[in-house]
Amino acid sequence: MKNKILNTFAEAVADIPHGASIMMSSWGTAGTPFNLILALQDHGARNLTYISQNIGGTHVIRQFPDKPGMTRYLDAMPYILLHSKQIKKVIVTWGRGTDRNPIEKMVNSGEVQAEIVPLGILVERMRIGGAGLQGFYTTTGVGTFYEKGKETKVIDGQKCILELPLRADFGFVRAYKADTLGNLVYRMTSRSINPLVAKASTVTIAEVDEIVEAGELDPECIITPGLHIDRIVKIPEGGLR
Amino acid sequence: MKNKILNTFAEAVADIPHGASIMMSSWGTAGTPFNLILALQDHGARNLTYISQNIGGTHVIRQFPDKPGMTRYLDAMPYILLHSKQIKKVIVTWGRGTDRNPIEKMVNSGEVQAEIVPLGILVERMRIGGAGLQGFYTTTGVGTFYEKGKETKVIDGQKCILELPLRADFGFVRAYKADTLGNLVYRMTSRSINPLVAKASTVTIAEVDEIVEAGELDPECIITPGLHIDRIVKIPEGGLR
Amino acid sequence: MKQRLDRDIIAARAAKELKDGDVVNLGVGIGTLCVNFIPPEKQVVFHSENGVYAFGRVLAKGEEDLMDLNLVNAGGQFVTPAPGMSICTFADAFDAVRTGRIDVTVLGAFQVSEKGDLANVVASEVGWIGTIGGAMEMASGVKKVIVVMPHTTAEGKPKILKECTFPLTATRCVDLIVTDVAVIEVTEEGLLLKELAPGWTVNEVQAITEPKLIISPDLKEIEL
Amino acid sequence: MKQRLDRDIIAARAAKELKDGDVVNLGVGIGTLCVNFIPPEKQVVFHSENGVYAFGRVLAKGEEDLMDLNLVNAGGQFVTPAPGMSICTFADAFDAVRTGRIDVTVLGAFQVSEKGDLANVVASEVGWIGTIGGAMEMASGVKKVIVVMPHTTAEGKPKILKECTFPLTATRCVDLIVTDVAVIEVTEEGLLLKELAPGWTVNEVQAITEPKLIISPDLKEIEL
Repeated sequence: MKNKILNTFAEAVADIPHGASIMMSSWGTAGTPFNLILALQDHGARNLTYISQNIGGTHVIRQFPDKPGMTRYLDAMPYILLHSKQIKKVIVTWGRGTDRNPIEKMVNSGEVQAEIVPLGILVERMRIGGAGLQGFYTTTGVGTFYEKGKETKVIDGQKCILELPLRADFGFVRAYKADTLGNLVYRMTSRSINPLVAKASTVTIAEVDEIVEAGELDPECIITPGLHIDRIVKIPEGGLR
Repeated sequence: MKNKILNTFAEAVADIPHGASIMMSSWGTAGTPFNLILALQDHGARNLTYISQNIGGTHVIRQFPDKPGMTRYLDAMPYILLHSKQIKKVIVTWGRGTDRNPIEKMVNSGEVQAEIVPLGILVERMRIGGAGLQGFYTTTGVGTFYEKGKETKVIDGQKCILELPLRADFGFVRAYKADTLGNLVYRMTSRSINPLVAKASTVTIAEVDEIVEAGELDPECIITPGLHIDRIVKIPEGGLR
Repeated sequence: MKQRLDRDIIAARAAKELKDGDVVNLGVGIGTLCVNFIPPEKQVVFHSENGVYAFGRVLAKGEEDLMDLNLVNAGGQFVTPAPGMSICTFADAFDAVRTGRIDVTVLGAFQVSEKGDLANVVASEVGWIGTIGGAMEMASGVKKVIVVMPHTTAEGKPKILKECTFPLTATRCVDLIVTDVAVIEVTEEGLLLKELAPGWTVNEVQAITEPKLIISPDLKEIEL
Repeated sequence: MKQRLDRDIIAARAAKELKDGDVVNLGVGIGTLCVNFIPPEKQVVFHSENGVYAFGRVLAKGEEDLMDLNLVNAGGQFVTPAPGMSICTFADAFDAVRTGRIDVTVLGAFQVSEKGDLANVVASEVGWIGTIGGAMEMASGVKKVIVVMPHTTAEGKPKILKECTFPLTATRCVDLIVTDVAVIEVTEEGLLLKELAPGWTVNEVQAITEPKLIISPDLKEIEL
């Protein structure tokens, strides 16, 4: 049997080279792979392309600064990879910086490139990347600034914008439980874009609360079939969850 | 509260006009909306466009002609709509006729048009129809007879075929349980293309084994969110299930 | 300076537009307050583009015990579950938006034009490096688009304009504008002034609105 | 006429190519028989494009009690569940095929060319109105494509040709051909004859194969 289970996050990210693209969810506390982000910072790969909804995701956390444990999450948000100068490009829908997040300054100084994409288009680009398709047409953004410089085509009388797939060399997934085949279930809105990331990445690494034997998860309720998952690490005692 | 529950299949299909397009799953016994098919035959709408994997789906059933109840399924397969001259066009991947299924003859005589599509493209056309998108590019079929007459484009060095969305005026869905909001769960491979049909249809009608109160299904395990479902009919005693 | 309606009243007026059985997406800001003004006899089902259908109200400070780090809305706020809740991915959630399965969205705006063009995203022209979010899909995909906003900018400039000067989110998408002084419908003929805040006159509203308003024959004081 | 290998032996030889941990899609026909020839120490996970990952064997006549009308493979045959089974839609199942997440597919063919072109779909040129199924995606998306088929047609004509005369399923996709007389690898240089059925000679196989075969220095009798 193929063993997908690794003991540490350090092992799981050890082969990520400089210049790699990384895709992950970042929607506040719900579904962000905090432990893999920390491991990637320790690992130190540079010139990364970061693909997610957000570069940061501090909005939830800022609402409730007194909630116990929140500071721990703030210190494991994707923007920490900006502080460690590991990112050369971000592809996101929310590009707003905050006092802790230097994205604005870094983009304005030319140190980091930013591609800002409407959220529905962003996640569909991930979906068709994960579907092995080469592009799609949408009417979203037609007649707006977003259309500028985009290839368009009239289909069935409607002007449409061509959008290209997003795939990543490595996908970081935050799930709830994995079985030994790599099947995953999530928790509530922590599902987020995690199932899309799993499919759109060449090497997909999942951090999970629990690992169970194949057969213990309900076949009807598995969200990500195991064939999309390459590596699984269980969050240890003291890890972020 | 909006009531989506109807008492009979006859009511559920009563407003389907001549010339309508109908999408449904047809993969043998697993996930075919037998009761809605029978109701549509009784209703009598003609000049229909039929969109499914199969026009028939007898392959499972023919394997086990002695299995109790199988004859009942044979008599409720989509091809019965060919016998009643209700279909003018089929869009499917399996176009093979059988002794009970007159599709070959009807197509060869020009009575029915057939568009035969590779299965992966067919279901993706349904998916993007259900996603409200206008087209997609795929490398499937490039270099084969399927490419003939298709619009192509080179993306990232690869020749791709443009495929257009499939949507239907009415979608027939076979599910296991519905709640009062229209949320659906399926059973095993009876899931089939049913969740795609639910999204790609303007009016979606579900036939189900059971209807429960909102809140009784596990939020994590609902496959089709209720907002895609317009009408629900519980299969009565003696109905096909 | 005349009294203007507060955020709660604006939200309550917008909530009046939501019908029994509607599936509704609420934008961050005044939009999310609407959930507090749904009478119990009316069932409105909330959808959020981060993958949740049928959720309840936004939790406030002091309700930390009820918060689940795994259950947030599109604004990243903690919410309660509602009966019949179902979870999906962001991609699945946008499928419902683009196919017209969402009945109403209530969202904020920088500017609205008299043709119903909406400007509410942050493109580089506005400031920052850009923040688009799901507004483009909502504005163009949802059946009815209600804008809730102050009638004027912090500097007192009109936000309802002949043409938007800010980058557009979508063209000809807005159906109704609920501001702190008026309720205005976007019609083929132009902007129809339907309701006024207490104490406000037609002329006073027109004075802070760039396009010429059509006055409804049924013009009345705002009703909740 | 020389003895040819039967369908079970062909399936057993193809099954030998499946490695521990492989995710495998089996085509209808000889392909589905492979599941009977996986030794217990090897874990092979079967995927089917109708939306199931990790299922067991195909049920036969006499096993009606084990059959679940809701659990079928892509050929519409009733199958058993396997530990770790998960269900998805057809669309999700093809995502895995096109992104290269399936390691091996074993499928039948009308014809294979010396460049590895595959003809196994029924287009109108072949007969009927057409039946394509999932073969185009499998042939072009799966990492390793194994064709299992009789070496010749019912009329004794070669099925391994310089160029296919039937409509192509996909170009340059076949990696290995297992027939009832030989095992042949498709290489950049051409078709490499690696194994012979018992009692068959190189010349006898070449005589019923249109393109010139390259003879492997390790040529041997077929091993299971």
